[in-house]
Amino acid sequence: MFSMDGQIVIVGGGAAGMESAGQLARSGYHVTLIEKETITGGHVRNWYHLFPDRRDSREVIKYFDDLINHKNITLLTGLKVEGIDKHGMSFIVNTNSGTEIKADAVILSTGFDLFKSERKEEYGYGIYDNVITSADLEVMFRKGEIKLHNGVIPGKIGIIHCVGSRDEKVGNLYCSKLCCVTAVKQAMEIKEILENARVFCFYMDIRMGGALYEELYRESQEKYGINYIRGKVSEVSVNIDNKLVIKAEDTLVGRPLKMELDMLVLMAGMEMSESSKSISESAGLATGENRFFSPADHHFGSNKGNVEGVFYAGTCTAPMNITETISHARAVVSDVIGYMNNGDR
Amino acid sequence: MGNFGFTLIKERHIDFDANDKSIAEYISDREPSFRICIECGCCSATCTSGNFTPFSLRELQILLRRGENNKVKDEIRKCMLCGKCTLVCPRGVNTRNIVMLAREAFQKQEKYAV
Amino acid sequence: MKKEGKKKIWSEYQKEIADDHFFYVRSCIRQSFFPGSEQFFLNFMRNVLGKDVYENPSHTTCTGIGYHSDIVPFATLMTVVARHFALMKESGYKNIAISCVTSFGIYTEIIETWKHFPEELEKTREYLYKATGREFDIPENMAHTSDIIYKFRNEIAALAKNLLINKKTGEPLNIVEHIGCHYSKMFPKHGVGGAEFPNVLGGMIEAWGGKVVDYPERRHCCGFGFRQYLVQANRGYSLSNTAKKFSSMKPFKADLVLTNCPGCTMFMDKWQYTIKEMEGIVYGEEGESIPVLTYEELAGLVMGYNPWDLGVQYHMVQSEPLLRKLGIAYDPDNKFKTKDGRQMPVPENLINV
Amino acid sequence: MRKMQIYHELLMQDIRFIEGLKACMNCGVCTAICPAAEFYDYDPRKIVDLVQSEDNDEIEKLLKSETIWYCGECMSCKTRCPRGNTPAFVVMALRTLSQKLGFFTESEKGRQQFAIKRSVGENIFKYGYCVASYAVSPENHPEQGPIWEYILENSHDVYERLGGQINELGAGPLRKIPEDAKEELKKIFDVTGGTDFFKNIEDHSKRKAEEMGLQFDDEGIDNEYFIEVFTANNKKHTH
Repeated sequence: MFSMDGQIVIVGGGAAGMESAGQLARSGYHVTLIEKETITGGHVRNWYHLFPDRRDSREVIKYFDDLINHKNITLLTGLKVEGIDKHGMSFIVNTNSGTEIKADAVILSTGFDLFKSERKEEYGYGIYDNVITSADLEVMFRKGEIKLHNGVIPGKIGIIHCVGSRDEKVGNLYCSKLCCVTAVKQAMEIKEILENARVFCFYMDIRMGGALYEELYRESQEKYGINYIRGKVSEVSVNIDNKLVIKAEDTLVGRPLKMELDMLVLMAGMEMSESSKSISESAGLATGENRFFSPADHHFGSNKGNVEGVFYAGTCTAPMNITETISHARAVVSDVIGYMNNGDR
Repeated sequence: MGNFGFTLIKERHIDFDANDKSIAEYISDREPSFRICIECGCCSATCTSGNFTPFSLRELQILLRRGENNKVKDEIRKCMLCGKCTLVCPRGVNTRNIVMLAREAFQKQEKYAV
Repeated sequence: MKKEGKKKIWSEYQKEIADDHFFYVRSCIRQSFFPGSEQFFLNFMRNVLGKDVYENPSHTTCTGIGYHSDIVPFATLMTVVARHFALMKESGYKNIAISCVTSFGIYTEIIETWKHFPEELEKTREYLYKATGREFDIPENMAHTSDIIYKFRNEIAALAKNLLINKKTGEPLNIVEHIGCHYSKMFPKHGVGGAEFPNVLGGMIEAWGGKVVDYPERRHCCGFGFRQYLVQANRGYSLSNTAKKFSSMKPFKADLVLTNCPGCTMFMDKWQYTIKEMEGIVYGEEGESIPVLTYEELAGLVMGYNPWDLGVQYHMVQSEPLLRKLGIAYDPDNKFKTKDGRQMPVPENLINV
Repeated sequence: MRKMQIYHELLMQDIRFIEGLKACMNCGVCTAICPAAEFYDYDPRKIVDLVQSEDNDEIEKLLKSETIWYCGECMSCKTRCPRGNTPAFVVMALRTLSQKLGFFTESEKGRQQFAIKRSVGENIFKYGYCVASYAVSPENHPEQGPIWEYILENSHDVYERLGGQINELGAGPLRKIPEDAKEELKKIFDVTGGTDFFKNIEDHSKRKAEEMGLQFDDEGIDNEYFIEVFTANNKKHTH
């Protein structure tokens, strides 16, 4: 029986890792939280405002920072977990520094990587100056200015949904779920900074599944005049004036459509993080067709791995928003406590 | 010029930037619900005119937004203004008023005169 | 535009191109309209590089144009191609060099089909044996002839007498490349540089001192469309697609259109003439049309071959404006002479004369 | 009573159809860049969507329609489809089926298959190539311009300088294809169904020519039906 003396290692100091660490610590468990970057916070730190309520991400970061500032938490940053070996009922967590950390239970909160948009070659990210990603746009929002590569203010901005999601060509058949609402949120924020800009979203389906998302979508049309065109952009090129020229089909009228844009924002999807691959291989953890960790059961065991004592929290199992990530991270706490207290397991 | 037995064909794509969006703006300024259409097709599904003809109010609204006015100006006269579309719209778009405003806007511009 | 991004893509599409011992198959369009190009290729490979390139006189059409105009069934096409593989096996070759982009696309499609549907491979073996008594192996290496010129582009650069530079201004020439849809759009990994930013011609242009011009309709089809050209009533399709490309290209002031596929070469050349006749529109500077050359013709010019031996005078759009920019001293009197120097009649109403 | 034909099942016998259509989500990337969609009233997305509906009556209409003949088989749609479909393969399977069932003669564009068979199809057996310079006549190809007429008038001298060996045996451009090679081509067509396919185009075209009251010869391109299908354009194909 480990009980409260046992060691719990949490891999990944983003939203899921920080939340589960904080909750376990408050329940009296000793937790080691390992983050590969020099600071915690993960992707949240790169975002400006969060949906649906447009909260400044810094508020969320502050909440997390306060949460993990706890005597029961040992925080190790700049340390990358390379593999996990199970010996009997305990684990050895191997890191890139050579340090081995013993654990009685491991929570993987290794998160996601943003899809590398240059892989959608036809959109020319990394080639055409004014093709940017949703993440690049958040950086501009934080600075409070949206400018083209040459410093000029863009007048016409396109947004492409499903970049790297629902796309066999890049091997991702799944929906990343958050890009649609990100597009809506970013479209509105563009209009807040650039009142006269015209914004066009190119979508296949608008998936507004979260709380208050559909309302946000409606608001974007009603108050901000955002235009939605149903058709996946097929290709992007540049003309002599360095304007982007996009081709799509306006599928609801059944005709090809051509449009010039000053700037194009790609809604990059979510992929299983590169850094979790070696962990998955070393510990024999199952992954799904979508390459994310495959939970033991989609209904009753969404926090459990196929290896006993390994648990999952957050987007290492599937795309999630921050609200869902926090809920998932709180749920893992209950599973881990159950595991730690159960002598014969 | 030479006769080759064939000729150049006009491009069929919607050239968004070349198109005149003034009709759409006219409607949008007077009937803001024009903007919140989600192109679901309830209007055209219930449409009396669309029942036995290819008339599609959903399509016409999109074409207006794209500035494909010449494709709309005659077609939109086929609406009988029965207003069923307005009753069924899940977003509460005043489609009937949009039709009337579109006709009004076309009438006001000489280049769209019938 | 950032070159680094393109380089990154190119690094991911580096196909393996054999170095020597090629079984060569001709293109019906290239040999009919640009025979000097095929001749250059063989000459360069055999006599300049000393490579072994074998042409079996018994090889035929791949029936690709018939297949893509839907009169030749897929099973027939596969078996005709299998016959070429059989000739290749019998002559002891394993690397195939294909002179036509549509053939190249078809060979690739067939081999991919055989991978996905092995029963089709077996059926093809049976058909071929039944029809001809021949047996075949799938080639170990398959290259379009432009792949091979690409592979040896630096050897050509080393022998260059005329770099792709405007002799008057010292600036690199603006060159538009047109890859041809069937080269890599179906199977990007089989094309140098992939489908979106192919580098097979771009690599030659840069190695020989020119500048590659990107333009919005760069990837668009030349408009051949098989049945859309073969039948007169449909040719508006073909013509209009070329017009679409050239209108998009015009502001970029290209000095030359370099093509990969023999069909595209023909259409981008001949349609400029037709559009000029029909509409009075030209796409080059100063009332001129833009010369369209095959990569072999361009390689020949770079290496200092006599342009008239390459056959550039047998296009509708004449190349003199380009030759002048390159500073190539050509002999106008030699242009329409026979192999043994006899003067031929001089054709009238050509473009850019 | 004629046995009911399930066209979707017939299409499934064509491996290009299996390869070309998995499941379409109507995103329109194919139509967006389709050269045919740019100039004809044509939308490859709609074709794929219709075929995927498996509506037999609608597929029959499609097989008899002008629509399936607009594609130029550039295959640009294959590069982009996020579901790994190839709309052009679907079209190719439809065209093959339309010809097998004799439906192709119901449309102006479909009837053109006869002209292609009589030109490209015959070239294959006559010359061993789909296209041969001597088969590209300036009368039927005015767009080839004065240079083409010139080349044909001076073909020996022109091709000789460029290394061609027009109509001679042995390796080289424009060479004569040996009779035994052409005989093998013919046998391949016999064995693989190519010959039957040609005959089927001929038979249905002959029937159609009679129906249309046009003169039809069993050979060549100098007959009313050929000229009709080669040149007819009812101008209803574009918008």
